[in-house]
Amino acid sequence: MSSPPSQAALRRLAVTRRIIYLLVAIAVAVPTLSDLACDFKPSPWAEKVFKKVESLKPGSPILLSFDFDPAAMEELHPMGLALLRHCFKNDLHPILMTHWPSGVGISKQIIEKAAKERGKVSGKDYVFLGFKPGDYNLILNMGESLQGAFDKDFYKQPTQGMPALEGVRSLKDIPLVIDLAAGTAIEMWIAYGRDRFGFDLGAGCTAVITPDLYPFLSSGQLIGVLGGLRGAADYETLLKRPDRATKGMQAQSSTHVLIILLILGANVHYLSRRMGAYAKG
Amino acid sequence: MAAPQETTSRSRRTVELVVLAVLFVAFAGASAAGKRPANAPDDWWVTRLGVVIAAGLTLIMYSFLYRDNPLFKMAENLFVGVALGYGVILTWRQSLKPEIIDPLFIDPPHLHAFWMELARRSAPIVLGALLLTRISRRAGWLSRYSYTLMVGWGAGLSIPITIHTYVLQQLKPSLGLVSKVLGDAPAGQQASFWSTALPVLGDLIILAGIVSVLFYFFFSVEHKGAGSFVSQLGIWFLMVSFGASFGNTVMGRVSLLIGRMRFLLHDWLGLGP
Amino acid sequence: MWYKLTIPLILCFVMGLLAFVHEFVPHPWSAAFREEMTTWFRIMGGFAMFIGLYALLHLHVSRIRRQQAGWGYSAFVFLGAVLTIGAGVFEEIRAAVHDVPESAFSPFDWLYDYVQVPCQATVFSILAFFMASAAFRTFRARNLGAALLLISAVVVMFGRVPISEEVGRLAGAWDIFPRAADWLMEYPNMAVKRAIYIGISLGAISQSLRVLFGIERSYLGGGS
Amino acid sequence: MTRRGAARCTAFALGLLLPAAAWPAESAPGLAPPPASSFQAFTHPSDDGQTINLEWGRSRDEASGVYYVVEMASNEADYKAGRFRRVARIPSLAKLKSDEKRLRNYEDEAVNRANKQLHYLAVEPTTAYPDDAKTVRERDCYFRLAIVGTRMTKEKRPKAPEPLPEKPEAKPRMPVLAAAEAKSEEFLKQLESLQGTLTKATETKKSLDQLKRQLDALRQAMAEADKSSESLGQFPAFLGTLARAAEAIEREWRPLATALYLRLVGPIEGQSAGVTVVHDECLGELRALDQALANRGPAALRHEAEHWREQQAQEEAEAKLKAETPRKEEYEEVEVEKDGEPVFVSEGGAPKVVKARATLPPLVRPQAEGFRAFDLPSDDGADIAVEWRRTPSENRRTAYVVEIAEVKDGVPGPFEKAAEVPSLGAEKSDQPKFFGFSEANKLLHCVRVQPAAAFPPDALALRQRVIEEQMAWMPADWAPDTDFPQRLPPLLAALSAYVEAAKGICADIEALRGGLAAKLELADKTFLPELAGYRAYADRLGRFDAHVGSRLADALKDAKQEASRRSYAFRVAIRRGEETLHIQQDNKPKDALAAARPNLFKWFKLNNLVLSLAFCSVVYAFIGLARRNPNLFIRKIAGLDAVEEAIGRATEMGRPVYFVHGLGGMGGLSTIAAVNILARVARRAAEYDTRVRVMNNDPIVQAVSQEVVKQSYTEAGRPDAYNADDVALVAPDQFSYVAAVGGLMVREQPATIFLMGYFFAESLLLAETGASTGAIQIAGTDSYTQIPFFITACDYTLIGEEIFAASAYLSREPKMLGSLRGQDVGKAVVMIAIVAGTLALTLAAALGYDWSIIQKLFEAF
Repeated sequence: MSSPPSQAALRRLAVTRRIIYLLVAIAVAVPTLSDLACDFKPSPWAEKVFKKVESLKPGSPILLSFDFDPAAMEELHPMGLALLRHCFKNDLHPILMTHWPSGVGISKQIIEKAAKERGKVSGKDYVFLGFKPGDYNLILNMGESLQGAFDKDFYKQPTQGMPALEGVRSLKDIPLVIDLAAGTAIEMWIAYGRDRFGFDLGAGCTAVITPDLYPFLSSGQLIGVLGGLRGAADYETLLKRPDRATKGMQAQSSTHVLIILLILGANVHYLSRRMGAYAKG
Repeated sequence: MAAPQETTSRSRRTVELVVLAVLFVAFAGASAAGKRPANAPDDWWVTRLGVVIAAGLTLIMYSFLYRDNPLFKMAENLFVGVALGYGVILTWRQSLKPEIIDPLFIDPPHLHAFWMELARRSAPIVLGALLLTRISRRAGWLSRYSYTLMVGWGAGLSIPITIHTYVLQQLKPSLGLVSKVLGDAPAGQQASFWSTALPVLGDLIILAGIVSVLFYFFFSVEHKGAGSFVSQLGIWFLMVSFGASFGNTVMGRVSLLIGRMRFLLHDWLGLGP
Repeated sequence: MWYKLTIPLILCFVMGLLAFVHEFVPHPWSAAFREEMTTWFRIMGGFAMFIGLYALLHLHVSRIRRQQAGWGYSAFVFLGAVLTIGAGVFEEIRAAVHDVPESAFSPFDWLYDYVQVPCQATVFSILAFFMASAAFRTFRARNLGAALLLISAVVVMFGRVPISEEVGRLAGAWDIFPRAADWLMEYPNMAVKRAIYIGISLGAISQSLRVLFGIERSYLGGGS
Repeated sequence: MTRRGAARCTAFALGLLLPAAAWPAESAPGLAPPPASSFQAFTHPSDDGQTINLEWGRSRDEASGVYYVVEMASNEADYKAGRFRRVARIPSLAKLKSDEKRLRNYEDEAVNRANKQLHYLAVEPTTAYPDDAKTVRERDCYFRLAIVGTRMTKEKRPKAPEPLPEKPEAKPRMPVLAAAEAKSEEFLKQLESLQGTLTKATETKKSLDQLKRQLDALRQAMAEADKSSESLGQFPAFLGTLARAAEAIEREWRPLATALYLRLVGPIEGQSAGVTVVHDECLGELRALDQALANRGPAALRHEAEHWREQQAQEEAEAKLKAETPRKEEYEEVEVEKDGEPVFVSEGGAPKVVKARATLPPLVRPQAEGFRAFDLPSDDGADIAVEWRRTPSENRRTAYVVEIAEVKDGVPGPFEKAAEVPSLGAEKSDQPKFFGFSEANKLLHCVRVQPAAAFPPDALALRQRVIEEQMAWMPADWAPDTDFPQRLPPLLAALSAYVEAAKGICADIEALRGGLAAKLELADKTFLPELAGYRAYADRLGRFDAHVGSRLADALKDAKQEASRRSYAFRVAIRRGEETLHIQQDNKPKDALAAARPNLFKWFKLNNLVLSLAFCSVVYAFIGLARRNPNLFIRKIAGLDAVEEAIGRATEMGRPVYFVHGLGGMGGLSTIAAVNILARVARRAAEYDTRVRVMNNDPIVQAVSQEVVKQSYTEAGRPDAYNADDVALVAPDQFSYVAAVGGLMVREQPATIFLMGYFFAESLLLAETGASTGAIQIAGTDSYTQIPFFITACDYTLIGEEIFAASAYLSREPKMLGSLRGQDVGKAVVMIAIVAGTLALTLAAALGYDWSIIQKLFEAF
């Protein structure tokens, strides 16, 4: 271990740090301002989700659970928007809910934006159930009776006999559920929802938790996953409707390259120093 | 992270204040520059004001990059407060009102229905109220009656469900690992050599990974001899997977930054495509 | 005291046992039982959330009262909370008095959209900067493990962004990097995560067991 | 060991040994046809008489580029003349006879094994020779088989035109007008439907009034009759009838009236609500329009409108042009397969030809024994399972029909069709969840029937009953208000005026403006108050209806359960076209009786139950054991040795040791573990006389830490050296915590930093600052997302469960120690299961056996 550095050294470090901050800012800002198009092949897991949604017949219900808050918005907002656009494009009946009180606002924004684009009507073409506490208890409850768990939707309309919920009495009647989550909600949906009531479960999540989902992908408990902003961009590409996420990919590339260069440079220097130390003995 | 040199001389302070003032002026100017689009709704300015304030808060949050500062602390606490208020109101709107007020006092068309509802809901309402006693120090023990019920339910339920989801469901594919490839490879697939060998290789890697990592977290035997090798293998696997998580974490954070940058440049300043 | 500790623990055990058993019983009773219980806990959930919110408020109150370091900032927590709750209550009343058109301006949503959202969304984006600087200053291949970690990190980071395909084209195989990244995720990473899940789940089960048998009592708060 | 097996095993072995590069590319196949003896044609014993089956042995040169070609001659003349038609060209690796479900012979494994070595193809002469489809089925058909190789050649061909870019969703509308138009249309619709309902209402009212008039007339008559009877004292019989009639009508009138109103007012309520909403939206649009006009003035706006119309026309024209004009041909290089020379299966020099004739086998009645109906095990008592044996004559054009009848005192009533299943599916073995994996199930068909679905309870009657029940609870003042319909006409007038207004909307912009404004005003005066009145009235009815709805749901549920408890009779028949044959017993269709019962155990969850109980008892036992013997062996954690040396280093350098807690509260396991480790650290530090500073962000954790540190100092015999300020509450929230701790680190430059507990995003920042001060860092957390940063920035990291192990190792707390041991047993079992299971299954697969039961033990339903 090296002996602790002097104040001067620390000051130098502080300066280098600010230079790096500047570099990052540039690496993000420049591509954001420029409008370079970038093409890429959607990842297979995203394609699986898309195909699944595509395979649903018009008018069939699809449950979307937006279990995230503004902290994860920048990643999951585009994803949710793309998903809902897809649902409305194929005239599915999305049923939107959230387990997070702080997620209600975003969910509302997203679904109302998507619905406005296609002139879809709440209660007729889609349902926004809003938020209820209870986490896995809520899921189990919906598994017994959806109208029992949410007797009114977010706009205070009774869900009993709502046209958009035609033939949906519980989770058992829903072919596909997609959970957009920033936390452990996906595992909750797998354990308490998918494994008991047998619907297909797709996931969209922040990049941070994407790697944790692969066991479920390989065991078939998840049909597919959209990982982070890239996942959203993949979906937009599949939907042929590029938007925020796709535009973000350039900045993503440049910043990643910058960080990679930083890591490599620093380590090369570090290793060479260590080699030198060995050489001296 | 806060800059090391917390020891800030007076002169430095004044410099910072000046810079701050300049920045503020710049900010105000930039915000004022946003022009009113034609045929905008008459509550346009409300939105615009919102965007300006949001931009200001965003910039204040970023000021943490320079150093932890009062403005940052204010903004942080402010949004904690707003989030809290939001939670309170939503819990009322979406949970307590529809679960307690409406079904008891609004919906029932006649008295009998009211009594039936009361009978159905009194128990959870009472238990819920008991939860509130947790606030008090003396009556706090009452809340245990509710807590133990909830926790007990959760615990009892979670045992078989965990076995189902995390043990059985995960074990089954792991058992079929190599044989799945060899066994009933549908005719037409098993032609080329590599189309068999590579998946088999991959499966073996998975197998080694699972076992070695499990063994690394196995504390009842000393990791000696072969054991030490296996646990070493486990560490390596762990590291590779942590690397994957690492890369994804970076990716996620960068995405957030991109989003905010878009907000600042497009929505606030109206720059770019 | 027996009614303060013993009975609650017994309740916990009985409830847990019922929950466990009903998982294995197909009879309609068990479904009815589950529906009843989940409804209960859904309703109780509302109160539970209030407890959580109260705890947070209480923390700041005490901080102000004790005048701890930076107690002044806690005032802003209250400012935010009061503003938002006020707005919410105002809207409740407005809705009660006369029916409001969808397009009406909602201060409650405004506070959410333009205060909570930007702050919360920004907080973690700051980390992007820190990651970059840490990448340069501290992420070292100190040993084989760390080296492996960094390598796979770089592979994933590069493989998941479009530019890797451009570079791949130059190299001849356009999808080599994405595929490398996917392979890392689907083979070694998957294996490790599966093992970790199995380990964690065993831990969770034994935790539940301890709770059921009253060996673990840390969750019992509120006066002793 | 079969050929395939051998191939796989070598592939398997080589896959381990050889690196990718070293393996040579495959050589092109030289073609040897399959053995002539094995090539034969036959009509399927149990088919629909449409197909002739060909089968032949596998050639040794099968590969991805190689194909089998089957040629056919439809009559002897053609055959003699050698006029063969190519009817199939299938890849040589196509499905084998063993893959053909309907050819499976469940009794005899050996046959199935043999089938793995045979190719199989079903040819339909009628489709091969559509020209003489009628006659070809009566004649013999002649077949010959060849194997043919292919080579890849490059070829130019026109590129497929890429699809036109899809149009933007929002269909082009003039911005200003669009919304207003849309609204007004919707508005129209709503109003019209409301009108419809209201007219219905008036009709209902008529019938009611009539009823009422009748009643009054009767009363009249009775009164008069009374009078007359006083005077005359006769017609008692007549009076009696009158009285009874009066009662009858009285009885009917009330429930009838209420029922009518329920049907009536609910819709009115809903629709009128909708109307008000739209009305508000119209107001909004009007405002927007005003705004627009104010901004640009009508003239400008009209101009804009025209301009916009032109634009639309132009765009459409362009789109049309684009769609019509053929894109210029683009060519691309594609690889196409070219067939080589076919090598025929030959016998004595000449290609071997086999002949067969498609014959229609008789439809065979499924056999009576083995046919039974029984309650579906481990279910909630909604289903009955009907099972019967597979029939030799079943094929893809036959189906099974299951019929059900209610049984009244032992005698089955009329039968109804409960299910019809294709006879190649619906095997009992398809539902292992309920019937297990037994081989015998493959010989049986099984269908699940829900009696409650076949004989659903009468919902309408139930509803009527519920309404009457609930009416009984309604307060006395709850009489349907009879002058309600009188208030209809004015409303209708207002509405029609309104509809007219709405119709006039889109004529022209000013008209739109003026008209909308005026009509809205009118409506606000006349129509809205009316509507308000109705909604107030309808509100209670609405709630009543909702209540009835929920009650009805319960009632239906009960009725269903009750229905499925009754006993039912079942019949099964096989059907081909019109021809239907029931399972018979002494020449009558055989009935199988059964009733559904709710069961008490889900047998398919047995493995889950066993595992749960086993694991729990192990853990419990070990906790008990640990109570009695607290020094159960746990291996030493590498990180812990580092603790010692790190503190030693701090002592040499005379710098403090930092112990940084995560953000977790005292409830969290990892925080508890962190405290246990803190005890050890403080102890050592006290012995070496080194200063320890503990960073907290949670008051409770701080309190606990103070206790622990103090105690350790006393244990070390130096209580005097303990300083409570060293265990400080640095800052409450995440980021200020980071900032403060970071600042301290930079100022005091500790020699050693411990980061223990549950961390969030702050981990990166703390670790980074720590490293930049050159301190030795030892981290430990179970938050896996943060571990990477610790590993790259710290010298030692306790990964995940290690931190619990470490704390158990130090604290020797029975419950942690015991659980740890229990979990280790669990892990051991899992490891063994995985390794052993995989080995066994692999071996089985290689040798061609089916040991999949090992895997099925872990099936999770």
